[in-house]
Amino acid sequence: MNELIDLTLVCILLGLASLSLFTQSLFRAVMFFILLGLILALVWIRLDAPDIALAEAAIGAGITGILLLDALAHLRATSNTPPQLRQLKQPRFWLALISGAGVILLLALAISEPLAPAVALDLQVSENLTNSGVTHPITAILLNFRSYDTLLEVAVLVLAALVAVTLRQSDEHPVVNEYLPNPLLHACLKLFFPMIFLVSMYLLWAGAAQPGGAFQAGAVLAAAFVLFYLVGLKTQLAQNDIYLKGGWIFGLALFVLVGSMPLLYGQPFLTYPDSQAGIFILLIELGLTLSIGWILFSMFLLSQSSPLQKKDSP
Amino acid sequence: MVHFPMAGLVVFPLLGALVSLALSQRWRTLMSFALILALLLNNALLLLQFYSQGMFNEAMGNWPAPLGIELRIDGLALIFSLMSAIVASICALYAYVYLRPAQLKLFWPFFWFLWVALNSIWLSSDLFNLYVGLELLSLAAVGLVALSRDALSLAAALRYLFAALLGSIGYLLGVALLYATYGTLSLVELSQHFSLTLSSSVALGFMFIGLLMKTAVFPMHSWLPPAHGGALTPVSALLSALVIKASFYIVLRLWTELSLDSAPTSAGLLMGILGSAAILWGGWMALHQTHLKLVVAYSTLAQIGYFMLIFPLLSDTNPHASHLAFQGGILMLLAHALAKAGMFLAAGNLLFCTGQKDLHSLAGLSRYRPLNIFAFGLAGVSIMGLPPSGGFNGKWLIIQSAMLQSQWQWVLVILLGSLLSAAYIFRVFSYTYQEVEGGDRFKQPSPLLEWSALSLSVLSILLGFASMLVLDLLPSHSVVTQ
Amino acid sequence: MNIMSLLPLWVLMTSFLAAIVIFLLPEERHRLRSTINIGAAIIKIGLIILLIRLVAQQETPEVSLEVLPGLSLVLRADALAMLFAGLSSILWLCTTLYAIGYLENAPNRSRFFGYFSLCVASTMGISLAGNLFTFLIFYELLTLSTYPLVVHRGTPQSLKAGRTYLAYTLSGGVVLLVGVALFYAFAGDLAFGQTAQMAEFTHTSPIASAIIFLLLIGGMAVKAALFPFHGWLPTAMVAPAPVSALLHAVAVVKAGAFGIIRVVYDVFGIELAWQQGYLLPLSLIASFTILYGSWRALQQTDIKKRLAFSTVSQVSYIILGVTLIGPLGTIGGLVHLLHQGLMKVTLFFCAGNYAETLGIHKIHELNGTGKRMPMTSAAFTLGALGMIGIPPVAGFISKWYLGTGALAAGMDWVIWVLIGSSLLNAAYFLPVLYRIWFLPQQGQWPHESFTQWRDTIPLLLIPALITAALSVAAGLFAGSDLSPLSWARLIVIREYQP
Amino acid sequence: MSSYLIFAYGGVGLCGIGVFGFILHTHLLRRLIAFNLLGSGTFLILVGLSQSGRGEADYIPQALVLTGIVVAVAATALALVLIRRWAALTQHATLPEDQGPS
Repeated sequence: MNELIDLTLVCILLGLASLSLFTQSLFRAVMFFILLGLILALVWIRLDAPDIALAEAAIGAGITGILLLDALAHLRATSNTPPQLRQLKQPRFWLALISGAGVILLLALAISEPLAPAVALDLQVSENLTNSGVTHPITAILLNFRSYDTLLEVAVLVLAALVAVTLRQSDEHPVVNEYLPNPLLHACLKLFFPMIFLVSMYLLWAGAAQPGGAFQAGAVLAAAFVLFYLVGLKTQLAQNDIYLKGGWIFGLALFVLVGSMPLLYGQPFLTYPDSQAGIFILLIELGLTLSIGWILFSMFLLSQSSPLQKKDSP
Repeated sequence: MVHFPMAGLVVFPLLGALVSLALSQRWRTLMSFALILALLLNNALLLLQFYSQGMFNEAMGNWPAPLGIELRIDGLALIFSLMSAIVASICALYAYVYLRPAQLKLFWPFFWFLWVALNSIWLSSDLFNLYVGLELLSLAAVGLVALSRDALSLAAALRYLFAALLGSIGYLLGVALLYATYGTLSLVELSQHFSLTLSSSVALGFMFIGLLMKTAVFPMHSWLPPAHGGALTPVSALLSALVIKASFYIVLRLWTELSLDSAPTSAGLLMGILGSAAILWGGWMALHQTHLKLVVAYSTLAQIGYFMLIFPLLSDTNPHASHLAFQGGILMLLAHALAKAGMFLAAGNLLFCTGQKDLHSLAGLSRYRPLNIFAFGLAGVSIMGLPPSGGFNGKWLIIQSAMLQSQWQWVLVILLGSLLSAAYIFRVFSYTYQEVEGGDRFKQPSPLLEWSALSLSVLSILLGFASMLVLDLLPSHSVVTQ
Repeated sequence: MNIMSLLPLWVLMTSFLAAIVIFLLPEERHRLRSTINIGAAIIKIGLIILLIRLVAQQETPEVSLEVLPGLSLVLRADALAMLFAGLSSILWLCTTLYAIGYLENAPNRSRFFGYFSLCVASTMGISLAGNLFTFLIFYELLTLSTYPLVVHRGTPQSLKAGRTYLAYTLSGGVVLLVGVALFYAFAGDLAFGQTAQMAEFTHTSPIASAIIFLLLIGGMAVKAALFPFHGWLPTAMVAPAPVSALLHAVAVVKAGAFGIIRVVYDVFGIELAWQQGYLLPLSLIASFTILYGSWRALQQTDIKKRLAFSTVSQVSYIILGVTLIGPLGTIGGLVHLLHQGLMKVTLFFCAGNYAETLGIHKIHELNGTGKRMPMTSAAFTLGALGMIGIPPVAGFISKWYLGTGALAAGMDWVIWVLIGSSLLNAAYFLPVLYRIWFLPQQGQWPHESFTQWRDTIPLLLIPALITAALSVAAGLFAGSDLSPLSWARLIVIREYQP
Repeated sequence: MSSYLIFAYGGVGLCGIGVFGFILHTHLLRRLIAFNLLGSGTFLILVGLSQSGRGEADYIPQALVLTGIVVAVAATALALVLIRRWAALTQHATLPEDQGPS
């Protein structure tokens, strides 16, 4: 029975994937893609990975979807070439077909081999969990065992925001705050904001013991910021370069600082002091949540300021 | 403080990135150069540490591999770290003078993130950590390409981004398969359990395709010339000299650590054929460009081909010859980093002098801006592989290795490639030697620009005399081939 | 390691450092540049004299640096090295003086003298190289540093000549590289003079040895302008006269010829090369080149072109001498390396003087120049007579030894080659001399300058006179201990009686 | 067949479709979607396959996928910024070499 559900899920997954690539309308393609993200969240739950499910829903489907839709609105005016399934004679089609089929074939062959992992890393995780300062293994991995990965990953996020700011033209008019004029909505959202904020903080706090953590919390926070922006409150903060960039690097800076301190005491980089790991992890996660939320929000914000301008055409 | 020099390689550039984002213009510059000095010093300390205690590992967060991530300093990592320190410092100096203040402001953080990524890749011995490092590197590089913000560089950046993303995913697919098969991400531990089964071969295949795509190996190269040729000059230098080396470095690491030299020779042969095609195609295309920086960019394509020739020559049947190829490859990589950075900077100076991109506009420069032509020429000597230069020494070792293993086809390719490279470099020269009417109508680049280009070129020549200093850092061949 | 053993390095460095300083000097610092250049040349001659004295006392100062695993750069002063180094250092001084005069008021002098010195530095490296690897490095460096000199004028014609030059020399370089690489891969890291090991290798794998010989000689034959690789030499004549002098007399063709000497004597050893039958084909090619070059020279109407083909022919005398087994032939070949240099440089100086002073480039324009420029013409005459082989000029000595060497080696046919080429030499030089001295001037000179001087300006004249005097002296005092001939004898004694 | 393995095969399918779309499409936005599909497929293989080898949840690959998702989002966001800028400058959503003879 379970297998049937799984198989159905896989079929839906593949069907949505094909649809998102090959429907005529780009808008519908994006919609199918977002839908795919939600189905993926279900799949992750079936895979016993609630953390990923949460992240997939919030980040994978949520943020990516919003960004794609947002971009789509700006791309309307471009010469939109429909998907070219009809161009069967083109060498490109055959190249694509052969590559796609080749990938499937090779991967299928590879994963059909019986597995006998030589190293049982998951045992090591559970053995060392008590020394990690948190009880949720994924948080322990992300912020303690493999915190170095996470450090670099945050740098990747900052970089992405940086590119966005690079491409913002200096001569562009500042963001016009096109907030929603409805006063009722305004008021509701104002009420909503602290709640969303609380949810975000809860996710962060919960991450120490159960699914959740800085990234999911950051994504929720970003949503809060977006709402905040849409109701037109204090977005001047984001216009100021110092606050903008300060917000981005806050988490990273905190991380580097906390990580470098042990170097002074003759400990390796990113080592937490004995028995206080939990506190430091929470501290870092707090910083990361704020920064991630801010970065995702400013990606959204910065993209607002480069509308398609016909006069730029060559 | 024993942990310091190694962690410094990551911490200092990270600090640089933070500082360049947070501080005002004057402090940004000041702190950046202070941190560059610190990094150079840090590298020197690390070298001393390596001399005194040899290869060593360090567990991040005090969690030893395979649970945690271990960084490793061995000869190879050290060579690449030193190489990036030298090239990056000089490029930064160049950029400081060359770029407009608005560009410079954006340049610094990208530059620092690039350096973080490079160092993290040189040091890492964890497959997934390498993936994150690669992504960081690619995004920083894409950002740098987009720095000039015109349509041409945007297209180049997009092309580059898509190639890089596809490459990363290929790599990650391989990592996924390897983890599922062996249950570990640590390269050291993997090498103890590794055997060349079907799924491992598929995994490595995906990883190599991804990495070679990021290295722009023929025929996955088409993104490189516009990106490297169209970027701002100091960026071109960084990209060509360092960034493409990172993914190649991972290929080399995997190949040697997983003892693929005992794999069926067809894999090595395939790498060699791709390399040969790159050498000939890159050289041929460079010969037919009309835009100076594109000549240099295509020359990078051809040079990547030389690096690929290491693989068919690494074999466990003849350890001596195999080791010669390894040493030769490292020398070539290093010489190319120095020479290509020097060449791009010199080319940037020449373009600055004329204000035009066309090769014809170079006429008369040899008379009025001899120092820049000289810098270009010295770098050219190493690129052509003529003695005395690091490029020649590398080529020599590879040829020796091929001869000892009777793989004459690579000798032939190398020689043809050398003649092609001589043809495209001297073609540039012959334009500069033309005498034209009208006197000195060229702009004069600042001495700092001229000397930074020249210093890199001179280093690539000096490497021809100091190769042993580099090669002594590498393990003897019994260790390389295990 | 004492100071003396570093001497080979210093000999190299005098011109190398001079080159660097000259590159860094601003274009307009002409006087300082000339001073440095001449100073360096004089210091070098002094150092060479010191070295020659050391070598004469059976010492071989050596400097080495390991650049690759088991592979060293070695500079070693042996007797043969000093022959070539001595020639180059003397001619460097003369050519520099000449070039200063020749390029007065010309642009790009900084570049010119910089590469000029670099070129001489490479020549020094070639002569002092202690193994094939070192030789290869400086051999390629020579190619690189002469290219800017060949294209110096920047005209389409000279750029084209530069391309031709590169196409020949770089291809030759690649062939040489393969040869040297094969040598190291299979015969091992042998220094010059370790011919016993090479003999052993040749006996175990004769085919590999023959291929190596072929590649090494083939690579060097390009610079030595052996037929059919001589095409670049006449084309490169578009370069300024001092460059031609450098290419023909001092550096490039001599580097090729010297390389062939090294390969035959010090890599393989002449006995081995003879036994393996490597030498006969080489001597046939050399003989053919001698006759062919002379024949082509006869057909030229341009002075420098005629001289260029004359070089093609004359350099092959050296090669011919090398291939004649036995001390006499060897002496002939070695001594001709020097003699040809002195005589040919004289001829090129004079050709340059005619061009600069009177605008003469063609042979038929030379009529009556003997009256206008008597001293230049006298120098030219001495050089030409030497080339033909008329005593007492140095060329006679070379031909004498070559002839007797051929007889001693049992290759009597070589005599006919010598006679034939001497007749041809006479046929293309004597009419020129006749025009200079005995025909009246025809109309105006094409482009006369320096009218205030009786002949031409001293900076152009004196170097020509010095080299002319040296070529006569080398012939007249051949018996003295200081002559090139006695040094060649010394080398030969050491070669044949190890 | 365990459900872990089924989803690993699902990941294989996603990868194949992703590669097919990535190469076929010239429209940059569609390419980006294809890249994301490829990424999701890879994540599924990573977790599904590793867990099918063990028969239970393995937190290491799950943590890796979390990192991977964030990196993928960052890359996607960056790509979108570039695409939009490109479209604003040229009115095209394809690269010059893919724009055909028009």
